[in-house]
Order: sequence, then structure tokens, then C-alpha cells
Amino acid sequence: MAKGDVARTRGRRAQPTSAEPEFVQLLTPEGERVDHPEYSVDLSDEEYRGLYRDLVIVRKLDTEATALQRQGELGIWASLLGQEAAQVGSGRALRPQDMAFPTYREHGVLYCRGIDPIMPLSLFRGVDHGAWDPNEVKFNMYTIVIGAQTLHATGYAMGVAKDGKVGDDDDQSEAVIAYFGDGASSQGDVNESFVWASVFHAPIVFFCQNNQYAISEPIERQTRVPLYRRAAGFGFPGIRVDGNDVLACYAVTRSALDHARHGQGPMLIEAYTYRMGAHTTSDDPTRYRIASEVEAWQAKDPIKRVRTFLSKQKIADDDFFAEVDDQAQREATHLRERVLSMPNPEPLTLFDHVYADGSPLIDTEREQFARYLASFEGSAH
Amino acid sequence: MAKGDVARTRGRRAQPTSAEPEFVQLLTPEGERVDHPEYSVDLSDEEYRGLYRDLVIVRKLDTEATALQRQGELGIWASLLGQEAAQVGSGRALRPQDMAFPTYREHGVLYCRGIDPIMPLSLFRGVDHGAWDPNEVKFNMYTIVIGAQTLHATGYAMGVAKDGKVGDDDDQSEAVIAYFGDGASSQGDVNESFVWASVFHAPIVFFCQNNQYAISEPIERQTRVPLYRRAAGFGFPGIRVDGNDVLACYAVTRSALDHARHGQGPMLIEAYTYRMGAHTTSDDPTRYRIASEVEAWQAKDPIKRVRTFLSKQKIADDDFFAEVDDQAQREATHLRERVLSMPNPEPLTLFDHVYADGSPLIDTEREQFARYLASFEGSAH
Amino acid sequence: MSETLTLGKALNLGLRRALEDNPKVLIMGEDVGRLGGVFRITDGLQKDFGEERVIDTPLAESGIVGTAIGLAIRGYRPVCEIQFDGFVYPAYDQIVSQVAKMHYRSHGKVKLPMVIRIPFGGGIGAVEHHSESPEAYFSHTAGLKVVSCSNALDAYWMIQQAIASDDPVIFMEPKRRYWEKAQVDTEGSLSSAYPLHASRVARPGTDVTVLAYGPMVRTALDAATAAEEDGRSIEVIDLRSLSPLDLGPVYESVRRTGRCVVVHEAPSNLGLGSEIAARVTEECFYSLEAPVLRVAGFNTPYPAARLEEDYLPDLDRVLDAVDRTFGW
Amino acid sequence: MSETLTLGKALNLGLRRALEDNPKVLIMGEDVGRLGGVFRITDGLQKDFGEERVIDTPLAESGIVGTAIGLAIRGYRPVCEIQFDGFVYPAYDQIVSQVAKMHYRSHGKVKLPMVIRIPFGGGIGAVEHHSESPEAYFSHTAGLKVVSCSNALDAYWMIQQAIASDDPVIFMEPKRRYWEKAQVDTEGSLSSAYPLHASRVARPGTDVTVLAYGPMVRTALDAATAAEEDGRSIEVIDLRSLSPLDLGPVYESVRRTGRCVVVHEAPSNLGLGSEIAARVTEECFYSLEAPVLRVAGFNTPYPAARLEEDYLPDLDRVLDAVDRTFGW
Ligand SMILES: Cc1ncc(C[n+]2csc(CCOP(=O)(O)OP(=O)(O)O)c2C)c(N)n1
Ligand SMILES: Cc1ncc(C[n+]2csc(CCOP(=O)(O)OP(=O)(O)O)c2C)c(N)n1
Ligand SMILES: [Mg+2]
Ligand SMILES: [Mg+2]
Repeated sequence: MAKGDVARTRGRRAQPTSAEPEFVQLLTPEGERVDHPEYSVDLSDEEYRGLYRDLVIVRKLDTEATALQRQGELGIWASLLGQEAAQVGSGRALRPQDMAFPTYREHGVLYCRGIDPIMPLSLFRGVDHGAWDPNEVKFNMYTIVIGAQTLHATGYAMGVAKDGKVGDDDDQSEAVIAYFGDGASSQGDVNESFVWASVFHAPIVFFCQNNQYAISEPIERQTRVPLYRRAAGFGFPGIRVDGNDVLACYAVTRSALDHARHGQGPMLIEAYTYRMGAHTTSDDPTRYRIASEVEAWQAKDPIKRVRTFLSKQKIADDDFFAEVDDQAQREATHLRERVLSMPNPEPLTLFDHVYADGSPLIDTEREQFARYLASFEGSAH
Repeated sequence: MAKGDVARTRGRRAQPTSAEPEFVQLLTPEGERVDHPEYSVDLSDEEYRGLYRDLVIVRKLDTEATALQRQGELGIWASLLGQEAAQVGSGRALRPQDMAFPTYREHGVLYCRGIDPIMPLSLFRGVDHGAWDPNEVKFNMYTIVIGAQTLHATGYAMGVAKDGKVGDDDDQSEAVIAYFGDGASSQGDVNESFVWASVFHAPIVFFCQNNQYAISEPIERQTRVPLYRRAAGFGFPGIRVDGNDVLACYAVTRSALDHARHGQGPMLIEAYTYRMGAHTTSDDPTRYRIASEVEAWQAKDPIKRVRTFLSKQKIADDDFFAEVDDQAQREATHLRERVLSMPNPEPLTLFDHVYADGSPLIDTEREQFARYLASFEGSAH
Repeated sequence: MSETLTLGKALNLGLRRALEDNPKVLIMGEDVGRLGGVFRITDGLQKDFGEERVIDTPLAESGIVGTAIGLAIRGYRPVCEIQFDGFVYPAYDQIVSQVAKMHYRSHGKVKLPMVIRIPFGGGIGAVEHHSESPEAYFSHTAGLKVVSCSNALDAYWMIQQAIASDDPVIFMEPKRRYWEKAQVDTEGSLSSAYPLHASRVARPGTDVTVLAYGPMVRTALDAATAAEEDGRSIEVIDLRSLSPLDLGPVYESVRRTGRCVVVHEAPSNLGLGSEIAARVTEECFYSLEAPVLRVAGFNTPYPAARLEEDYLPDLDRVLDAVDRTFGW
Repeated sequence: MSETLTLGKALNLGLRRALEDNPKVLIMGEDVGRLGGVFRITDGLQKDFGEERVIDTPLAESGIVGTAIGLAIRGYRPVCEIQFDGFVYPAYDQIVSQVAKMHYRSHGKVKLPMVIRIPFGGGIGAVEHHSESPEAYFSHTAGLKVVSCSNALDAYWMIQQAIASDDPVIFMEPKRRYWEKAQVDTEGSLSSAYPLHASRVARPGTDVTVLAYGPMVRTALDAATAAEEDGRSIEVIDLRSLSPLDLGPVYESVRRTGRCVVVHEAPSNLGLGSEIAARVTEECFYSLEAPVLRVAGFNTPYPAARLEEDYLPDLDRVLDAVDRTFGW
């Protein structure tokens, strides 16, 4: 009976999570380098160390932000804990000219773009809604409405093609990456973006971080089959990668981006990972998931495996690891200092930037409110 | 260059239409019965003749409606010309207890449900917006907003499962069929309905009539790959059927509906067909498609092949064909008479049925407007 | 019996009672099941009523409302939760073109007894899209009914009345008041409860009429208390029903006071205050000592959290408007 | 040079000129290319400007607007066509939460110079969803600008001004007036054209002020002509800009006439008439001889075609309201 079925689907994990998922992996949780028929990375020791440095720093900064929220310095924080490899791997795969469209959780990608990690914190502190220039930093503002950014990214990619910026020259031609989550895959907008990207052959990579949850809802509330398979039905390739393997995320994203920039159309990457922390600092995951599940994923930690690999391969020693930890600590402290010293916005600024060409209605309201505020000057208020 | 690509995709037909499409066919355009490994029909001569009768009558009624529009008796008409097999085949596959959610073009399905063909004509005449009871006739009102009904159908199917009406008893258990077009496949709602149907394992069949056009836009404006492949990425089977082959449409739909009613979940059927006429009577297809394309499809006419088959197999003779034509003519004439005698709605009825429990605002407006109209009584107005 | 409840808990109990009273009632939305909703309004309901009746849905609002329509056609009474005000827009097409029109389209043969719950309004220090006041979008839409509760007692009864209604109801919940407590008598029958679509005098007064709904009712009452100290008597009317509006008591009041101020968080431009001002002026033209004034959100997008105190109407802005009605 | 053009043809020429003047201008929508749009407003443009600039899109309005946003971020100036008013709702989320908020969210660092063209209103005998008047949904949304043209001359210039605007503009086209002709001087520069966001006295008068926009301007002018025969002088003001409203000329007029009637097809409840009534009353409180009256669509879903003549405001209903302002 379907009735039973519906109930059962809730208890049971969908195929991908029950069986060992089929995905691209280049570095095992135990830190072993493994080969893959299609994908490989050949990095210098320096580059390997660089990835480790990124992973450690983005986790440290994330932990600092969580602490800042606990201390009341941020209104809310969406932690990337557990998703460092997916973000650093894909973030480092981007070429300077590429454009990224994040959700609200891609702090690691942002860092790898060379952007000052302070940039998004004003949003989480409640000082503004983002207020940065996407074209200047090649990183769109965070988008909170689930899925909406995938259409923006697709349109932007159509523009890249119109500008003739798609072609063989890797330094000139551009690609676009759109981030979204497993939950977002159910939104109409995300599926429409697949239609557009395919029909217009847009130079875009859809990067889905399947962290197994949409707030409290496990992946089987969104799909019965692995998400990467969604792409084929829209006419472009989809692939699943070990989202906790920074090397695999780097290799697959790099190749998908080049595939796109060369004019071969869109690709979907499903980074199979896990949200180790709460959805946001407002969330209480103990209400909907069991500790053993979290522990199982702890064993697949994205940083531990790289450290093991670097040590085993003698690419890095304890001095290096200590130095990285120091740098992470310094950057975290610097971030904290700047958050604490962030000024509150002036009341009248709430009327700014509603329109590019202004509006008499806003002008009147600003003026009236200024007079209103002035009327309290000196008063107890 | 993608730029070129974008342009090229416009000129070139997508794979399915260029290559001979892979689909289920049981009756060739030449009227030959062919076998299919998975699907077969074993109909009595009476049933074969019945399908022919349906095909001829729904085409005749459709032609009559087009004529009525030309004569100003209908505001607009959406012709099913060319899609008779898809509609009769799927319509006859429904069991009495099944529920159908049409677009605005499923006049043939409606007829096969045993519903008086006059039912939707008040909508096209501008007398009402449908005004029938979906549950009474097991056929939802026409939905004009593209794709919206696929979610209604999915929710209804979830209700069927909740009611415990899914199971092995073919006479008791229920299935739902949702009709939509090739253009609708791009709408977020349609893709969301795939997500819901799959996740909740709903007893629903998605029946897409790919008539190659969304008004003026050819299928490659919606997809690069055959539409039936969309389903796999959502976790349920998809299949393409020769939409001009009434036997194949019947066989595949029948089996998909039973598959659903037995609790095996949703299926997508793409009926590969062609819109022989204009999108609606307001449309001028000569602006966007060439005569030779239409002629090529004429050769695949859904009725001609059945007639050839019936004659060859001696299942029907000329008397039968003549008798069917007479019946069609009688029903068309009867339909016309009833359209012409349809009364116009009374002005004050525009205030009826806004709410089930009424509203003082509407009551006041009705009353004021009644007084207003009365004030003209006797006057020239 | 009567107990002290928060507004959120009163909603939870009202939903529970609706689930108990009618097996056709369903609850569906994002995180409403195992988690009990991000505001815990559906806390414990899935545990007690099962996953067939309290449904964690995929993440898509159009899908939530669209499938709820189908369930309603099948004979169910779905209660959809939209997680936050700013996320109702993906469902806007289904709400405006289907939910609102189905009964009219079918000449009354299809009823859609569904409720769409929307925690709305600001004041909780949230990020963008979590503090919107979209009620005017729905009140302007013929075919929908729209209500908003301002206290725990109304919350408990109004949610049950909305579910019992054969019309689709947009149920606006003042999220920043979820934690405010009040005495709630949970005994008695729905039929004997105060009518769903009636406004109510929340505090009688003689000098000026202040209208509010949802989160602003508390603000208006606080203003009335403050005004009293200045010897000014404010009559506060809780509108409760935003579509249809019940303005009879308002006209009666304004004819007495000659002054009227409407308060809401939504931007003033085409907010409910504009419709109310237009109607009150039409009905009480010769009684008005001053034009109906509006205290509302500014006509900007909802600002960042650290600006919302300036953006939102508060006690002082209400009193300022009241003063202006006297200075006219 | 000056030519006689239908409103539809004037839009077509305006779009053509915009495409010529700025290579970043794009046109996108359903059937806008090969077919030239169901109303032929984009007729011939794809043929002359190519498929890279005049784009037949997949059938999904959220996709149209959402990808247009991305194109705008990339530096393009997309002009989206929504085929009919009733089909804009699937794009509502992208319009309200993204188009309207992006400039504010970015502190002005992202401009979205996009236009969303919507043929709106009734009177063409269409089926459901083809005769809606959704303008209030957009005018209530801070961050959007909304305009409506009422004649061919405005159509030609306003569409170009909307495209030239660095703010997103919802461009409401009075579909039933597409075929009405007027003299259009297509010479001259945009900068010298009448301002986009200014209302205009369409016909001077002394006894009563009648406000309208889009399709109802013609109705108001006809009413003025009829009233003249009864010796009553109606001043007709074409609002043109629905957000921001330009009410300066309205206040000036009402202070002279003391009487004001607003006309629109949209339902009266929370239609633009309510905001205008509220503001006019506030600004002209002591000049008004009667409350501002509204002649609008009824608060029902748009009815079947054979009832629309009764539903829609017409000359008689305008005159009836005008009479009532005198009888008050
Ligand atoms: C349209 C919309 N609906 C609901 C929400 C509330 N919400 C915020 S995050 C979230 C879950 C997102 O899950 P997923 O896409 O997997 O991304 P993740 O948070 O796991 O990275 C929800 C429901 C929203 N932001 N937007
Ligand atoms: C949401 C929405 N957008 C646009 C339209 C206008 N429209 C009516 S039919 C149609 C084309 C539909 O094509 P398809 O889905 O292939 O169905 P067909 O008409 O070919 O049977 C369009 C764009 C609509 N009705 N609804
Ligand atoms: Mg997730
Ligand atoms: Mg089609």
C-alpha cells in the first residue's frame, strides 16, 4: 500500500545513502591517494600544502564566527563545518575570471576567491544585507531565497556566451558556478535553471552540496535517487564527487568549468558531504538526527585525511601544521576584532539605495523621519 | 563558441525529432500491427471499432467547435486536431474510478470519460470559467495556467494513497492522470510535481502530449533531449509512445495507470505527436512553421491508420465507416444547436461563488450594482 | 479550563485540537514534522498524529500549496506552513490563480478548505526575507480570506475557525509575539467563539481611534496606556480580519472620536491603511476632524536588522500620529 | 517626423529604437521571436536583430525574469515580455524578492536596468487569466517602478525611457488599447521627452478631477466629453507613473475642483484608488467637498468574458460617481 510506502520512505534512507555511494574519490578518508579513470590531479607539494592551509583556515574562521554569534556579536551564522573540502576544492578550481553565485553558506569559496572573509559578516551581524559588488569580487551576494541564484547564474552565463567569452583560451574564456543545496534541488527555480542552461548551452557548472539535510529534512524528503542523475534528463552530464575529498572536488570542478568555458555546455556536480553542525546557530539538530550518524561522518573528516596524506608523503611536517594553525588563529583574531568594531548603520541610511534614480516618496519619508528624530533630540528618548 | 551554439540550437531540431524517435508503436502509419516486447493490446473487434468511433467523433466535434469559433459563437477554441490518438488512447485506458487533470485541450479525453462534450464549451464561449464539478465527472476543470494542474493532480494522488485506495484490486484502487504539454515541461510547477510524486510515491501518471510546439516555439526551445527521459532523474520511469498510435497510447497508459494504482509509484509518458492545427483559433502557425513539416505529419494521421487496419483485418466495412460518420455528424449538429442556445449569464451572477461562506463586501457590491442597473431601467441604456 | 499560554503554544494547541476533531485535517510544510517547525508551532504533532497527517514536504512552496489544492479537491483540509513571510512568493501563482479562483471557477462546486499559515512581520533581528509583511498582496486578491491574530486567545480559536472555514484562509501569525502570554480558555465550542471575520475593540476610548492587527495591536495598546498618562483616551480596535475587513465597529468609533490612525508594519503605500483610510473617509466624511493618518513601515525594502527599530512603527510614532490628528 | 500609429505599433517602434541605440538591450519572452509575440509587439525584431538579442525562451516566467536578472548583472538591459497579466505570478518571487531588492541589498552596487512588459486589463473577451490588473501588487513593492501608457505617443517614448532607466520598471500595457491610433512624433531625443514618472493633465476641467491610467484614460476622457454635454467640466489626469505616484498635479487640481474620482479596472479593495484616496484626503482635506470616490473592478475574480462589460468600469459608472461627488 502506498500509504505504508509513504511512511516507510521516511524511515529508510534513499539508495545513495544506504549503499556506498558511487562517486569520484581521489583521497580516501584514511588519507590514501586513489586513482580514478577520468579524473586526476597532479599538484605540486606547495599546492597540496595550500589546500590544507585553506581547509584549516576556513574551518577556523567558521568556528570563530559561530563563537561570535554565541556571544551575541552576530545575529545568526550558517556554519560550513564539514563542507570545507567541497568549498575549497571547488573554490580553488575557479579561474580568476570565473563568476560564482553562492547560497548563504559558501564562506569557504569566498575565502578561496581571495576575498576578505569580513565581507559577509556585516550581513550576519545585521548591519546590511550584503552590500558588496558581485562583479568586482566575481562572487555574487549571498542569496537567501532558496534556489533563486541558480537562475541568476544561468542568465549571467548566457551573458558570458553573448559576450563571446566562451572558447578555448583558458585565461580569457569565462565560466560560471552556481552553488545550491540538496533541499534547493526541489525548487522550481533550480529545475528551470537546468532547462535554460541546457537549451542555451550556457557555460555554467551547477555545484550542489548535498550535505544530507535541508534544515531538519533528510535527503529522501527531496529525492529517491542520487541528485547528480537529475542532469541527464535535462540534457547535460551530472556527476557525484566525494564532497569531503578536496582533491576530487578540485579535479572534477576544474574539469567541469573548463568543459563549460570551452563551449561544451553545463554540468551538474553533486558533492556528497555532510553538515556536521547545526543548520544555523538558530537550529537544534539533536531534535532530528542521532549522534551515531554524526560520528560516522566524523570519520570522513575532510581535513584529517589531507593531513594524514601530507604527513605520510612527507609533503608537510609538524612545523608546517603548527604554522598553519598559527596563521588560522591570527586570521580568526583579526576577523573578530573587525567584527567587534563594526559600526552600526545610521538610522537615515535605511532610505538609501532603494532606487538608482531615486524616488520622491522615499525622499519625503527620509526628510520627515529626520525631522521626527530631531524632535527627540535632548529628550530622554 | 557558445554564441554560435545558441543560434544553431534554434535552427536545428533536437535529437528526438531529427533521428527516428525511439518509441512504443503497435500500429504503424500504414496500418500494420507490430509487436512490442513489453506492450501489447488484445482487443475485441468491438473494442477496435469503438476506438475508431471515438477518434472520428472527437475530431468531428473539434472541427465543429473550430467552425463555431469562426462564426463568432465561441470566443476562442483550442483544437486537438492531430492529437486524437493520444487523447482517445489514454482516455480509454482510464478506469471509471480514475481521476484526470487536463490542460485546456483534452476534449478527447473528456469525451472518452463519457462526459457530454458540451461541458467545456461554455468556457470557450465566455459564459463561465468551467463551472463543473471535477469529482462528479472524475475530470478536473480545464487549467489555463501552464503546469499548475500537475501539482493539483499530484496532491490528489497523495490523497488517494492516504485513503488507502492504492492496491491490487483494479476495480477498487484508483489512479490519477495529469496531462500537460511539451512547453509545460519547462515550468517549475511541473518539475516540482515530479519531486512530490516521487518522494510520496503517489499513484499518478504524467501524460505529456509532445505536439512539438508551445504556440510558436518548437520543442528544442524546451529541451535538448527527449522529454520522457526527464523522469529517471526524479526517480521514476519515463517512456515515449507514438502519440499518433491509439493502440500504443492505450496499452502504455493502461499499464502505467495500473502500475500506479498497484502502489508502484508514478510514471511519465511522452506521447510523441503533432499539433496539426493552430495553437488556438487566435494563432497563425504560418508565421513559424513550414507547410512541408505539416504534410510530413499528415502521413502519420492517427485515424487513417486505424481505418486501414480495420479494413485490412475485415474488422469493419464501409457501412460501419459511414454509420460512424453519420453519428459524428449528428453529435456535431446536436453540439452546435446547444451552443447556439446557450443563455448569456445574468449580470448579477458575476458576484456569485466568490466565497463559500460569503463576504459582506461582495454582498454590498452586488446590492449597489443591482440598484445601479435598476437606475437605467426604461432609459435608453 | 483556562491556562496561561504563549501565542505560539496556543496555535499549537489549536492545531492539535483541529487534528483531533477532523481526520481530514492535514499539516504540511518544511520542517513541520520531526522538528516541529522552526518556531515549534507544530511541535509534537507528527509524533502524535503520524507522518500521514503531519507531513514534512520537499523544499518548494509552490509544491506545498499546489499539492494542498489537490488534497483539498480530494476532500482533505490541508494546513500549509510557509516557513517565513518572505518565502511565500514562490507559491504566489498557486495562491492567486488557483486557491483564490477555484471556487469561483467552479461555481461553488469545488471548495478549497485550506489554510496557509504565514509567520509574518519583523522585530526579531533576522536576516533579509524573514521580516516581511505581505498581507496586502493577499487582501487585494478576491477569493482569499485573510486574518491575523494578535494574542494567544485569538490564536487558539482563530486557527481552528480558519481550518473549519470552507474558504481558503491566509493566516498571518505575528511571529515576534509568539512568546507573549495570555489567559486562554480552551473549553467551549468553535461555534460559540468570537467570529473569525469580526474586528474587536481591544481597548475602549473616546478621543481617537487607533486601528491595528497582528503584531501592532500590542504596540497600539501600549500607546494607549502611555496616552492615558497624558490624559488622552485612545480607542484601540484589533481588525483581526484583513479580508473581508469588518469596519462597522470602526465607523461607529470614528463617528464618536472624529480621529483615526491606522498602524501596520507593511509599507504605507498600498498597505491596508490606504484601503481603510479610503473607506473610513467615505463613511465618516462629516465626522472626521482630521484625515485618517497611517503609521506604517517605510516604503523601502525591509532593512537590515540593526535598522529595524527605526523602520518599524513603535509607541512614539503612534503617539506622534495621534498628536497630528489633533493638530490638523 | 510624425505618423499615425496604433499603440501596439508605437511600442514596436520604441523597442526597435532601443535595440538600435544600445547593443546591450535584449528582448526575451515566450513567442517574442519568430512569432513576434501574441500581440505582435515584437514583430520583426528577431528577424532584424537576431536570435542573440530577441530571444524565444522556454515556457517559464520565473526563468525568464530570473535569467534576465543574471543578464542584467552581466551588463545587459533585458526587456522581458510576460505574455498575459495572469501569467506574471510564477515570476512573482523573482520580481519581489530579487528584482526589487537587489539594488538595496547591494547598497547600489548592483543596478538592474530591466523592464518587465505586461499586457494587462480586460475588455478583449478572453478566457480566464487573460484580463487581470495586477499593478497594485507591484506598486506596493518597494524597489520597483511601475508605469502604464494610455496612448501611442506615450507608448513610444515611455518604453524607451523605461529601458533607459537604471531601475527595474514594470511596464503595464493596456492590451485592449493596442489598436487605438494616435499621432506620434518619433523624432527628438529621449531626454527631451515628457518625464517617465510624471502624471499629466489629459484634459483640463474645472468641476471635478478624474484620475485614470492605462486603459481607463480613454474611458475617463469619453466620460468628460459626455459630461460636457451636461455642462459639467471634468479634468482628466493620466497618472502614467504608478510607482512612484506623481500626485502634485492631482493635489493642485483637487484644490481647485474639490472633487475627485479615481478609475481603474483592478478591484477597488487595495487598488491604486485606495492609496490615492488616502493621500489626496491627507493633502487636500479642507478642499474636498466629498470623499474621493473610486470606480473600479468589483472585488471578485475577473469574470467570464460575457460578464466583463458589467464588471469593467465604463463611461456611465464614471459619470455616476462624478454625480455622487456632487450629491454628497
Ligand atoms: C524559498 C525558501 N523557502 C524556505 C527557506 C527557509 N530555509 C532556509 S535554508 C533552508 C534549507 C536549505 O537546505 P539546502 O538547500 O539543502 O541547503 P543547506 O542549508 O543544507 O546548505 C530552508 C528551508 C528559504 N530560505 N527560501
Ligand atoms: C504560466 C503561463 N504562461 C503562459 C501561458 C500562455 N500560453 C498558453 S498555451 C501556451 C503554450 C503551451 O504549450 P504546451 O505546454 O506545449 O501545450 P500545447 O498548447 O502545445 O498543448 C502558452 C505559452 C499560460 N497559459 N500560462
Ligand atoms: Mg542541505
Ligand atoms: Mg505543445
